[in-house]
Amino acid sequence: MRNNVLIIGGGPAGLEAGANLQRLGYNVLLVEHSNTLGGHLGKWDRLFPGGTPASAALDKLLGSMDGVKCFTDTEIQSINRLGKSYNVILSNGITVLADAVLVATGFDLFQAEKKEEYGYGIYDHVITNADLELYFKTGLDTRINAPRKIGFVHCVGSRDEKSGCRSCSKVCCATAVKQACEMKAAFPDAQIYCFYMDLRMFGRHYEDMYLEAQRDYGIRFIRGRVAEVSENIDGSLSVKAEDTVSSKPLKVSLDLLVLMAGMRPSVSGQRIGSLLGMQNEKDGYFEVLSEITAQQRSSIPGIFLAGAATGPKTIPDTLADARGAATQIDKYLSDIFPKAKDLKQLIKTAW
Amino acid sequence: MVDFGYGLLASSRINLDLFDKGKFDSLAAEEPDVRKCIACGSCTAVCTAGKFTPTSLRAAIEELQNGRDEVAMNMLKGCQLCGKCTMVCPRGINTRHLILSIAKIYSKKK
Amino acid sequence: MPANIFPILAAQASPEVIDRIPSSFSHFVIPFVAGITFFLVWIFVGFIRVITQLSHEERVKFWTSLLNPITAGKNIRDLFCDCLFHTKIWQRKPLLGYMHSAIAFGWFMLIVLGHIEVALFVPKHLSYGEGGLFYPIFYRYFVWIRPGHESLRGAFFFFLMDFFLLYVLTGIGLAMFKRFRSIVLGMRHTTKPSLADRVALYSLWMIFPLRLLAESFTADLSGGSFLTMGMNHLLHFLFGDKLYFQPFWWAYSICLGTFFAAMPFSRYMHILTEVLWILFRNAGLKPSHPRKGVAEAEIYACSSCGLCLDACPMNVQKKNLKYSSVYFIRFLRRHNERKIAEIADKCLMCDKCHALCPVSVDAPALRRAQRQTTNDHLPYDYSYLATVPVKLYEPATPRHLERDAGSNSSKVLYFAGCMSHLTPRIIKAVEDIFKKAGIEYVFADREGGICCGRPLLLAGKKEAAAKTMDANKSMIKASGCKTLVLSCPICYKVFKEEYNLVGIRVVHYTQYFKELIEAGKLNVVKSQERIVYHDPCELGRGCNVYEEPRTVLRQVGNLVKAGHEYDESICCGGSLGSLTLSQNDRRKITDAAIKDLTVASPETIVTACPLCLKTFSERSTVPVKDFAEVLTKCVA
Amino acid sequence: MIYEGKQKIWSEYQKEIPDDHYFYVRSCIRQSFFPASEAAFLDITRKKLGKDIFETEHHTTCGGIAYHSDAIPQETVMTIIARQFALMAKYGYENYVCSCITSFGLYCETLETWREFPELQKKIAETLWKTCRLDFAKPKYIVHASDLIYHYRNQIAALAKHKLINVHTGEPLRVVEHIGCHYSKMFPSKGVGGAEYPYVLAGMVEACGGTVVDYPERRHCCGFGFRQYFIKANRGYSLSNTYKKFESMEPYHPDFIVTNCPGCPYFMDRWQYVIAEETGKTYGEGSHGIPVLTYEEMMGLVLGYDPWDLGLQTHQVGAEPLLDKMGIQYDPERKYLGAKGKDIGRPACPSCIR
Repeated sequence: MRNNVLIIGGGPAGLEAGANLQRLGYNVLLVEHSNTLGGHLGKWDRLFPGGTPASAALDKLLGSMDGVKCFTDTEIQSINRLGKSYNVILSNGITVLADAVLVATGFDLFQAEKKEEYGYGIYDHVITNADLELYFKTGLDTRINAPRKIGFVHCVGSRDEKSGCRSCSKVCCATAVKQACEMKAAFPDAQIYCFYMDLRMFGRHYEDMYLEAQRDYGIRFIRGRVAEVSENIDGSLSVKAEDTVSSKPLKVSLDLLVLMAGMRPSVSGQRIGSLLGMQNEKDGYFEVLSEITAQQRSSIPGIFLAGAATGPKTIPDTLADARGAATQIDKYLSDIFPKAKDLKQLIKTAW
Repeated sequence: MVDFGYGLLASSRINLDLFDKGKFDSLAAEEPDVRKCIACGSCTAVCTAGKFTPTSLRAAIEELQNGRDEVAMNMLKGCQLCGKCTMVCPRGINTRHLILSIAKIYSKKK
Repeated sequence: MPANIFPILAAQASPEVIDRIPSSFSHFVIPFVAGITFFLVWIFVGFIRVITQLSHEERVKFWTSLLNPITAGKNIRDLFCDCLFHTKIWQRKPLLGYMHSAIAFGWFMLIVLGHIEVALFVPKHLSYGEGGLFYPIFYRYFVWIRPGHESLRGAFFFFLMDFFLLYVLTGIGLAMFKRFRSIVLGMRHTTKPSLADRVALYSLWMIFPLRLLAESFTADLSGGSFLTMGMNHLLHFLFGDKLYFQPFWWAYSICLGTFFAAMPFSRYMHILTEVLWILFRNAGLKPSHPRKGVAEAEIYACSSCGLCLDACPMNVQKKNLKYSSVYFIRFLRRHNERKIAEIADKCLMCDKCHALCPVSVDAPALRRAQRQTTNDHLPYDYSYLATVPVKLYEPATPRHLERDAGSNSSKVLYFAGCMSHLTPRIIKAVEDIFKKAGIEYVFADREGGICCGRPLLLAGKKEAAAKTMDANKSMIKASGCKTLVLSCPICYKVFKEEYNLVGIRVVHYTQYFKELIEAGKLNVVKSQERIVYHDPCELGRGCNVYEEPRTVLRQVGNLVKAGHEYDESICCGGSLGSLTLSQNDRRKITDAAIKDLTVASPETIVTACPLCLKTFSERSTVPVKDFAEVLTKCVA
Repeated sequence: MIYEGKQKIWSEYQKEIPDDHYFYVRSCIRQSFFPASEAAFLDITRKKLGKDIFETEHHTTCGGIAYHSDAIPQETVMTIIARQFALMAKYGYENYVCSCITSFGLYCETLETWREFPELQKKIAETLWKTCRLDFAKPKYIVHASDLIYHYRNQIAALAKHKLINVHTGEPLRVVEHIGCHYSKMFPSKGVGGAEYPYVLAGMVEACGGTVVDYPERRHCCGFGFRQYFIKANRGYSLSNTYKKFESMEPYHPDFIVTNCPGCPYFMDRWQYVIAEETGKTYGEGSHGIPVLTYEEMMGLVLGYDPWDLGLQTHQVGAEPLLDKMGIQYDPERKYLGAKGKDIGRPACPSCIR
């Protein structure tokens, strides 16, 4: 059989789906526009809730990629339907005839400087969650200088219609709690505050992590959104929020402010979407055929979706989604695709 | 001094910089449960003294962490230690010992 | 010490006592003299200290109690039963009781008989005045039989002495055995002895075997009976005619001296202090300070026997054994303030250790006194109590019946208490029974009331408790009711013991409902349901109400036995007594208590306390019901 | 503080400001608070820069104060505004420049409302015709007078007689720039530099050699707040707001404050006196306060206007220490002389603040 499957995006979803499809006997080609595989996972240090090293998770994913052809630094130049399949021209000149396409274009991190009131890129000691992960990996960041008071701002660019995102980014709460604990471990004398709107500790063990953060790390959770950040004359940050639990405005001086930038539909993914003529929902993520029963199928026959391309997901969610996509593709290629005579039939009945 | 008929108002704002970390840490050493509160308000809802006078353990914990020790102490001084709050606390906080510990640590002048 | 300090006793032997040859001083008594002198000085100073630490009222109470014939009689009985025979241990654990009484009573008899022997066989002027001080202790060394003068009365005492020595030795043997296999004697947990304890313990162990050896070596010279004489023959058989007995008397004296020297620092101090404590106890004195006065006597009266370890509900986890009363008292003795405070706060105040203590050391009272030192002065402000309406209650009867004043005097006042408001089924059932029995009642705190004050007392806030009690007292008096019915044992205990409500009868609903049944006001139909009754700590051990609920429950269903009942019942774990015990630790206790209650596979667990009810309900797979709930179901 | 970060934001908020031909409308309260400021604006733009700035005596209030005090409904204020715009069109202008920040905010708000609700615009056009017999029109460009001065800042700087530099030390003067709340907080895109880091006044200060002080409470309202000031019982709120700002800027030792709103300079100037009376505290050097200038006054000083012609004698906080720092010659005797040399009277000098 050896049908060709094209995977767009080399993040966790693409890698996991690729490895599974390869094992199922398909001819898998993975295209990644950046120069490395792994997506955001490659930039992260540790993963919640257990603190698994991200590199270990990534190595595991990469380790099962035997036989998958991966092109990094490669863009999709054009993608056109040819019969039941897709004719894809890549930026490196290669043309592929793919029987199924998996779009795993993931997400972009919200650009925290867009929330001007937080002063990212303007104040000396304002960083993002991604910056902090890089610091954990490398130990280098001039903005982090033995802080004694640290604040974490949840929902930066999430649940914020003004910055164009009404929905929750799902992972930031748990990430903030994880990072807050890590910072407390790194700077034991520090007092750490987490400014949250709602704490979404939905996953297994997350509530334990939250309890530990309070009990063992003494992290203070303040229900209220940080609304204003200024720099004091000594370079520290003056942060204003409301403590909505006691209904009072609140001010605190901090040495470091970490912004939990949320997820956005990836810009490169949007380009793929427009090449394919795929529908976006209002939130910018790709529309799925059915939220409940066909999460990994797009409305176009032969085009599958996995990972954060269809909305914010945790790593385990993403991997499960990718495995789901692999079985969906397998079902399609072994069952539906050979039986369908032409595209019309494919669209009308089988999809 | 001129009487203008109005004047500067005291700020109602919480200044977290006034939070005494050392004191709160010693409270947490005395009764670690203080850090477990999720501010659900069950304690306040059932409070025996709360029927007659503003008593709220939940709010007191909050105020202590907001550096408003005096306010917190006032919220607990009417407590009769009856233990209803212990029975309803979803986190299993030793509320009575916590209240005693707060009184112990925060009644000491610096 | 030169030998000639003491006159040659033999030469001065009086003519009338010719059958004995008292001999002169020997150096081997020095260790004993040193030890006992130290001990006596120590105990004298200690006694004076304790007496001076008593308040004036306490001292008066104490001295007058000694003169009161009833108390005196009780004192004598208790001294014999508690100190010598250990009847309380006998009742619960016969083998352990035997062990303790063998050592205590046996040794006591050896001392008494020793003195009688001296009185009978040694010239009076020699016996104490001139160095004969040691005769009662080392009689068999100093007083030899004039050959050919063995008399029957001497032999009788020789027999008694050997008999009681054997009696003690069996006790010692059991004690040694207990060190390794305590469970055989009925003890699951034993205390960890301190260094002084070990020194005293090993010397105590050694005293009597050495005495046996020493007396056996000299038995052919100073006399002996079946034991010592027999041993003497054996020794002669083994070692020939010449027996060198000095080392054994030395060893015996050294052990005695060591024991007495170590005694003040060891658990064995209880041997004498418990006498003082029993006198205090019977005089009605209670510790007001955790270290001084009565408390000091109480602390030193603790024999560290460890019976409270098995009694303590916290023992379900080995790590929590360290919070048992025996260790609390040990740290009080050592003035280890950090540990004292920690342990004092941990206790559930179930009172089981007190109930089961061989000498009734009231450790919970000591803990309360300790809590008082840290908590009583903490700031509080109950000024709002003045604004609480005196008439908290509302009439349960229609308004027109309320016309004449004092109409409440025939009604009962029902006070549910804070906790019952979290278990509405109790309130519902109690009201239901009142209605079925046609009892007119006033519900004192239908809309919520003031706490009874017991939780404050348990937390050591005596002064604050008095304020809430005053407020409740006014409310109760204003109601005009003459009977106060309580469904919460915590309230019941404090209303009964502390409120001093003159002219008002305070009853627990178990008692009241039993009376209603007996008066024929409630028609109970028996069911076949297997039920087990849990004694709430505050009701059972706290107020000695054991039988009333059981009498009623037997009429209601098939009452089965729990693993531990009456004063041995296990705390539910939810007690307000503990200030610091974690939820997790409490849960373990609850589970253990449920397991113990369900040994006879009951269909329902019944209790008569809102706190027990709520605590058990959260953990039990067997349905848990309140006493009133079960009762009202069976009342037509 | 990362200056490049701010520059990046400034570059994202640049609005189009036509160079010439404006219909000018005045502020209600500035004419009495800082009477020379508007005159200075007209003088600078017309005489010094030769621009066409048209003004008619037929224009009225924008209705903002009444509107923000809940005294008149929105339709009324919109009709007043429609009349102003109609006048502009009648005189042949399509660029509208206003002196007042409240007005500016209200114009922006009204135009946005009309854009969102065309039926409302239609209704207002009808009302305008019925009441004033004027044809409805909308300006092509609407700018605040400070936008215009910002636009001309480099031309003015080229004509400068003085710089915002301490002539004694050679250091740039430390300037607190305070932007009226309604300038860009409602519509960040309508203000030069946006709402977080407005550049309109900062640009002027930088062009004239000064340096801007970035203090924590820079975003905070001056405390005017309409209802908070107008009702005496609420005036404590107003005062406390100003106090908060001064407490926050104090450690930076600003040489003066420049504002672009009618109310702000008034309150930041006068409340300094009240604070001094209440707490004994002054924020300038010695027992001086911090001088508060309008941007016209600042630019007037830079261009070499006589301080007393610019109306600096009407300020509570004396500007003399600032004039000394800038090296501006002034005649203390002339301070309280009116236009024709007539003594206008002297204020009772409070002892608490100079």
